[in-house]
Amino acid sequence: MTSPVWARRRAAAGRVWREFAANRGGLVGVVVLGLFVLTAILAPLLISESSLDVTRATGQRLESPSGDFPLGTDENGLSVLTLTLWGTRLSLVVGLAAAVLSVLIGTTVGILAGHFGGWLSAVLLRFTDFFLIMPSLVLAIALSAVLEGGAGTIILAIGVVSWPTSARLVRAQTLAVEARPYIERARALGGGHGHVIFKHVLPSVLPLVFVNTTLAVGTAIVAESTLRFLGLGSTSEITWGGLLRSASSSGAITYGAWWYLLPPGIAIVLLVLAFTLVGRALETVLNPKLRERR
Amino acid sequence: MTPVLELRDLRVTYAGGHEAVRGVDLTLRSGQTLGLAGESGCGKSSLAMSVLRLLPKDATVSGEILLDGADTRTMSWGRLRAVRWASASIVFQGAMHALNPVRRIGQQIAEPILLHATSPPDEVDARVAELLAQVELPPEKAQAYPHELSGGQKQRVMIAMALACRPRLVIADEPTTALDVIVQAQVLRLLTRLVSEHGIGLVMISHDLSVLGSVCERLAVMYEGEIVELGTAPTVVHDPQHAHTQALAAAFPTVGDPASRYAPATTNPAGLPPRVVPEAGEPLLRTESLRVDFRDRGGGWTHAVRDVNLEVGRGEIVALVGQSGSGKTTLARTVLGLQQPTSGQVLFEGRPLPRGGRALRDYRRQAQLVLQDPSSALNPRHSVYEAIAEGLRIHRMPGDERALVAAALEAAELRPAQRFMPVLPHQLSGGQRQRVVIAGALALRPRLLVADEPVASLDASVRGEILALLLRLRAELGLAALVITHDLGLAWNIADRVAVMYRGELVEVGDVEQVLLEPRHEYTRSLLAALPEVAAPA
Amino acid sequence: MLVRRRLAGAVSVIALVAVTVPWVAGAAQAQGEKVLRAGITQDLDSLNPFITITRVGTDLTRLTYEYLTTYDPKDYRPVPGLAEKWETSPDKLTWTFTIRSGAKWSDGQPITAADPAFTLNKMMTDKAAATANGNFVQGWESVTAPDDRTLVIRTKQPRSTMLALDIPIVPKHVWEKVTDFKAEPPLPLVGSGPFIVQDYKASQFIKLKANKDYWRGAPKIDALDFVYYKNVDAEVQALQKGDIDLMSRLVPAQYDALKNDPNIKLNTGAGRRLNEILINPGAASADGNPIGNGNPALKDVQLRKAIALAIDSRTLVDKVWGGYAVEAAGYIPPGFAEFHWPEKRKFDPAEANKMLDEAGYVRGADGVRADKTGKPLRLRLLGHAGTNLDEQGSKYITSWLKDIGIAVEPQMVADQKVNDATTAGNFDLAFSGWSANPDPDYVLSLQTCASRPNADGKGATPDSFLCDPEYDALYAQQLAETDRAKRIEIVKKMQQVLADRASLVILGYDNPLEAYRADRWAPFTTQPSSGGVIMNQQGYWGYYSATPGRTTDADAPAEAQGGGGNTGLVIGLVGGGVVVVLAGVLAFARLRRRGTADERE
Amino acid sequence: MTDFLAPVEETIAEAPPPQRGGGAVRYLLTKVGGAIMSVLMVVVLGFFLFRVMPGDPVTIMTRGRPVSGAQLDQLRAEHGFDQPILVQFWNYLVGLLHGDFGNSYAFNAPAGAIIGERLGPTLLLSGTAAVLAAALGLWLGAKTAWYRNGPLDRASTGVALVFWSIPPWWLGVVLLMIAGGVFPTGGMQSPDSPTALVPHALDVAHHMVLPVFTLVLAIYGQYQLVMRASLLEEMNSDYLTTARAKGLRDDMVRRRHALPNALLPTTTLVFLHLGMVVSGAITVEAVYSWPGLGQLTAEALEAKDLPLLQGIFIVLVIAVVIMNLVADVLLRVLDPRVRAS
Repeated sequence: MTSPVWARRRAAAGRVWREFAANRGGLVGVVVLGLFVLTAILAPLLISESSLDVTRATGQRLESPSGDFPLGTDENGLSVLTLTLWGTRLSLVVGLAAAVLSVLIGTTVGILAGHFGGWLSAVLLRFTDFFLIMPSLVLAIALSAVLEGGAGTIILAIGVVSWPTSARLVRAQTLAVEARPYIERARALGGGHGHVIFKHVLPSVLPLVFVNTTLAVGTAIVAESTLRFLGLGSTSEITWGGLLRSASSSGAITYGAWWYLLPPGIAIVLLVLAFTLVGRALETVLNPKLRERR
Repeated sequence: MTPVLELRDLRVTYAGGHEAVRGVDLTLRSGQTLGLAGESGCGKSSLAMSVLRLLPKDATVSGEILLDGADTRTMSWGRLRAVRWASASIVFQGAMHALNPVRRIGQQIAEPILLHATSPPDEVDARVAELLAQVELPPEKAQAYPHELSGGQKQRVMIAMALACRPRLVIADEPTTALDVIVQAQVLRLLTRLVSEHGIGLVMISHDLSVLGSVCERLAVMYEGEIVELGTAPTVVHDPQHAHTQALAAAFPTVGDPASRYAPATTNPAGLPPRVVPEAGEPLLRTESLRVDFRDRGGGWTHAVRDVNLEVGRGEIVALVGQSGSGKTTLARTVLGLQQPTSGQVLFEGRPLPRGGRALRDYRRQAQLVLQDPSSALNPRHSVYEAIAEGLRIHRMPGDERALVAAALEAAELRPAQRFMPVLPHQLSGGQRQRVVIAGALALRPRLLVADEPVASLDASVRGEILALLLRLRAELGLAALVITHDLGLAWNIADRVAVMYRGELVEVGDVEQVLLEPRHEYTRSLLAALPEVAAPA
Repeated sequence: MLVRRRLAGAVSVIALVAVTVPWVAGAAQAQGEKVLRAGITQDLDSLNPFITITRVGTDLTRLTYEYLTTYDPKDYRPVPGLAEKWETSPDKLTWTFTIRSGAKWSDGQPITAADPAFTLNKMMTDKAAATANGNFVQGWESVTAPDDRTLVIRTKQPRSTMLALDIPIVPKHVWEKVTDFKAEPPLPLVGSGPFIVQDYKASQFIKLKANKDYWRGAPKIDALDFVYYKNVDAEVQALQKGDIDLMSRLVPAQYDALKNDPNIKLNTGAGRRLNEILINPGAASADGNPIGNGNPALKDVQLRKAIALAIDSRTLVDKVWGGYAVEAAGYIPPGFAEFHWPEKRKFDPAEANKMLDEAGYVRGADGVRADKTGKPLRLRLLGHAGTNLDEQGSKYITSWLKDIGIAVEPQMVADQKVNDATTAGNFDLAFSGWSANPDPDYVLSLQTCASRPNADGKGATPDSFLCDPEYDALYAQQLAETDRAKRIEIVKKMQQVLADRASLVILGYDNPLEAYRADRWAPFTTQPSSGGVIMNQQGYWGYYSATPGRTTDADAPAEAQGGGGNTGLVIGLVGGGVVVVLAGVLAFARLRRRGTADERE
Repeated sequence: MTDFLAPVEETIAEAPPPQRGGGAVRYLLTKVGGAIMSVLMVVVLGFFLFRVMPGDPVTIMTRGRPVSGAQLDQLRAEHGFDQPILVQFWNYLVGLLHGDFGNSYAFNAPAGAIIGERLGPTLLLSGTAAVLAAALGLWLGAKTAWYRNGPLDRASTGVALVFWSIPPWWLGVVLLMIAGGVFPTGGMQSPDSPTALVPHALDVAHHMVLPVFTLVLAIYGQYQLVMRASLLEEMNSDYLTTARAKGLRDDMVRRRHALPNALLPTTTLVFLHLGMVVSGAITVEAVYSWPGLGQLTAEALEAKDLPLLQGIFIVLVIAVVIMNLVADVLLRVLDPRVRAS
């Protein structure tokens, strides 16, 4: 029983991968993403704690790039290259965690609102609409002021604020799936809510959820940097957004310290782009409607 | 005189190497009508689209397509644009999507007139009104948007549009598919009239031989990209030579023909089961004054089912016929407990249907649903095994799951069962999929099958096989069935009794022979009258 | 095609605007008006002199309204303002000010003693009028104007701060019609200072006109504009471009970058802001009940002193402030040299370790000392998230205190959270800081018993929760001492006491960093004269001294720094990238169009 | 028999005859009702959320000033902080009903007046940027979809994705670094901006160049991608084949048939997004010292200026709600299908 299922799953995964690999943008995205993940994992091996400790900084303030500091130094004399590499870790974690949190809430609300009609759906929809029209940035700032400072707060603020879009998406997909005759068949077979949700709706919503998460990571990383720019979170946490904030508050712009201002920003753009490309490629592979088109 | 359309060794090949049309020669003279028949995928649509070079970019066309003697294949784009619609126009399949949803009907009809300047600009409005009148639509409809029209009206608009530039050739691609029997009859009548009045050459494409036969003088039957039979309509329909033509012809039985009574066309070696007389006594299923109302968006009420009393005996096949919107699907859903009745009740073996909980689940084991479109009735992610085991797991049926699944597959004649188990639905043909749906129902050993248009979306040749299976299951398992259909031929093929539904009410119920041969209600008579008829061979 | 044409139209309009406007803007300036434009970052809360409490607001009232006395630009000594002279009764309770004759309000009305009498009486009677400066008139008996030139103030106790009354004196004939003292006054204001506020657009600009009838003589310029920049880098660019003439609040990197600009003259002075670490000595409310959750071990003054010894101000000055700060010494910042107690705070971790060893704090296996109850010494360090000193300084402090066996856990939170926690005594160590005034009374009062909050942790602005009888006695003494020299001695003594109690550790005093256009302006008057500031003075001297001209800059540092010059490189890099991308897109589009123009379906 | 043939289509048409007048009113009422409900929820949330934020407004108000405990108590009473929170909420609601947002703590003025003053610049900035971005995005989106997978599509979609990935404020900072020498770096007008209309408008336009450019780059990509996707979706439609079969030129097929349909979802999105642009401009306003609502929000948060925060919150939400309504109405006007349902 299990072996043909697994063989089939493997075959399906292989098919997805082949179609994915045919999309050059997606492939580039995966490679870039892989490099970032590798950086994040290897960073502790390449970088010693002491090279991140301002009390042990060896460079001068805002030194321009040189042999010792390929990307110059920050306002504390630390290597920008080291900081940027190290920042990959938390930036990636914050982006992923916030996106997962947001999509998790969104998926739960979306499926519940889509599957159950009546007042539950009405209440959930109103709730979703309400969150959708809220000025998310203001809400996120207020939330992070209420909670303890730090990456956890930022994750929570982004996650709590950004779920409604995925809720609507998942709800639409749930409604589409529920309109299919096979749901009617499952119900006619005697399947209850749990059966329909977990055997039929969730599996067919999952690819969408997966794609959505991938795309949401990009948004979350940008949101993280925005919150950092507005002064939330602690600068003792090294993230790209935090580095950019430090750069702009320490006068790097006027100093012309492009080596400080550009690398973290470019890293953000590359990572967000990579996630977006992967997400779009996955979308074309996993969403049959789009697949026909291209 | 040059023929309106002449195809010489036409071939259409798609990028993947699939040869859709393989060397077709056809000639159509002005005022002639030709029917092109074939099952889905036989290449008939590719052929139609190739005439005006409307095929997708990845299609390669070879041979000659002479439209009024000029080869459209070699025309410049400008010349081709001038020829399009002015010389030949198309009535597309599915008028729903072939009309631009956000532009008014009048504009869409006027567009080619203005473009090809076939009428002076100041007379365009009058011309549009004239065209609408020709298709029996009031001129106000020019202001309507497509979604405000019914399916038949949209098809009329498509016809009006096709006639807009007074072309010499009209290609009609499945113009009546998805339409009801009665509406289909109206549209066909209209088309026949207009073509003869204006002396237009018509190429009509359909999978339904009788539809083509009722309109066209000549018929061509296409099979795998080639024309396998060509002749006058009566000859082809009543005396088919090619095996494929024979299958097509048999798929649509003539109501009243004793040869097809309880005998759907099948090539299955198991053959047809012996006739079974349903048991008398307490009916298996009975509805008492069943009413189902829905609330409209506007706030009013739609009475989908009104005071319906229907019985299905043990081992009996009852056909519920009616056109779309007559409430027959709602009735079926209510019978299965998928829809709560507004008033009245459903009795199964004399006991009212439970409203929920375990009892309803247990009932659902006994009464099973077979849906119209097998490709969407199966979760595309679930293998055949999972699809059939789904019901077994829900009801925690005792016994070895694998053995039960195998037995169900055998019963639905999917043999060998082992081969089908790991397969995904999209790897199966339409008929096989419908068998999987039936197997999934059979696995629970039900007493009643409710089949909603079980063969409507299947190819003609498969249709008979599925109907034969239903008959065999009745004979072997004593399964009762409520078959919902718009197709009177189907009822003639397999049903014991027929119930005619019109606007939520049962207007006539009785034995098949009685109702279909001696209809008492006017509606039943109009249904029968709407069946396309092909003249007998001369 | 149509869309493309329209888009092209939009682009050309933008381009047109971009090209033509600089001349349009320039034209306005070329009308011969001499205007000084200063950049500011802080928003204005109110133009009502009785209400405004922001730095910007008080600066504007100083410019618009002459005070009774003002501070000398050289050394902050009180000098005549509206009052040309004053005398004190022997019991030091009656102050008689002689009001300058001949001075006029900007609407031409003469200034008389009735004006200050009206202003001060209003503040004593109307709660709204007391909003901003009410504390100055607390404990006053009466204010009278026996004649046009005499103002008599009687106080209940002797007050040393009577010549540091930072109270704008408003014209009686304008304000006596006012019923609601919270309302915004109509513009232009009627004032007596060198510049009068004419126009104000929130978050955009404040425009002042020179007061030609100003009693010290008309300013040498016609107008003074304050222009808002939320982004200091944008402000620096505006300075370099010449959109503004003067700015303050530069950060070290910007200051360094401007060194290369020949048109810019830089100015820095001794710090006037004290930065400190509070050590919770056992917070208590005003009635003496313990509040908050401070670590009880910190009640031990030896431990606090050891902590103070372990913090190296020199390093903080060099690393965190980039050298633009003064090393820690007394509580009063060195910018106010008279009151500053110049003895440098010692940095001696070895001594600190020794003290702790002797006091019985035994190091555990992990190097963390145990307190006297045997618990490891772990302290929270509260800081303002986003403030460079707190964020970076906390890292140094953590490592220094680790060296003496104290584990520190830095917590960087929102400013308001720091406020809440420090007011309620919920901290072990916390960053804090104050901008001092020429008169040290207020910052000194922060460390008295009376400044502690009420029982629910509200109702005051406590600093370190020190409640020391010796300090409080000295505080009362200096408040009553009208002899300046004697008072200075007492204040210095108080700073010694503070250092000894170690309920706070001075980290250093950051220097104000300013810059102005040397090619347009002659040197400004700074306050104090050596190492002083131009903007944010305790007075109007900087703006008043503005003289069009040129600062010949013999001592301009000519060394080429790594900064500034790289801007070109960036422009090259990024601009080049943009051009390449655009060119690529255009080229592709053209190629594509040419290839498929005709036969396309 | 003909009895059944003739009327049957009219009586059992799949699409019921649309009721125009009543439907529109009901539709609008439902939408407005939902919007009002959302605003009410925002009023409640705004009131309590900002009160949970740390910081005692009174101490923040007087931070760094010599104040006595008595003065603080007096301030507290003046702003009503000594009352139970529900009483404060009630007073706030009563005030709101009279159009009174309360008095700002940080600025000595009614919160409503302050917000009104900042609304203009924000609308100017985000409105201009949104219009330009929509024009650019829709145009490029239509182009790239029509020539899908061609070099223009690849290049332009790539560029759009890159800009979409950039944090807007960082883009602003980099642009400031690059072009700050040419264009004004802050504010909406010069302090000595000419008073005559045209020169004044030019002065404002000059100040708008950098912030508008930044915002346009930050948001056009999304429009482009959505337009591309929805046009691609339409390009599969059968009615385009009909149009081609009628002999229409390629660009006419696109302009007359594909674009109007593809524009429907995109226009709706643009309007839905427009409400968001206002609050999304917070960071760009901060970079370019634009005297708008975004900057005011930042200041109000810093000062924990409750009346101002609540007011801004409500105004921002109302902006979004109005734009949503406009989008709904617009879609209804443009799309006959929506009108019918």
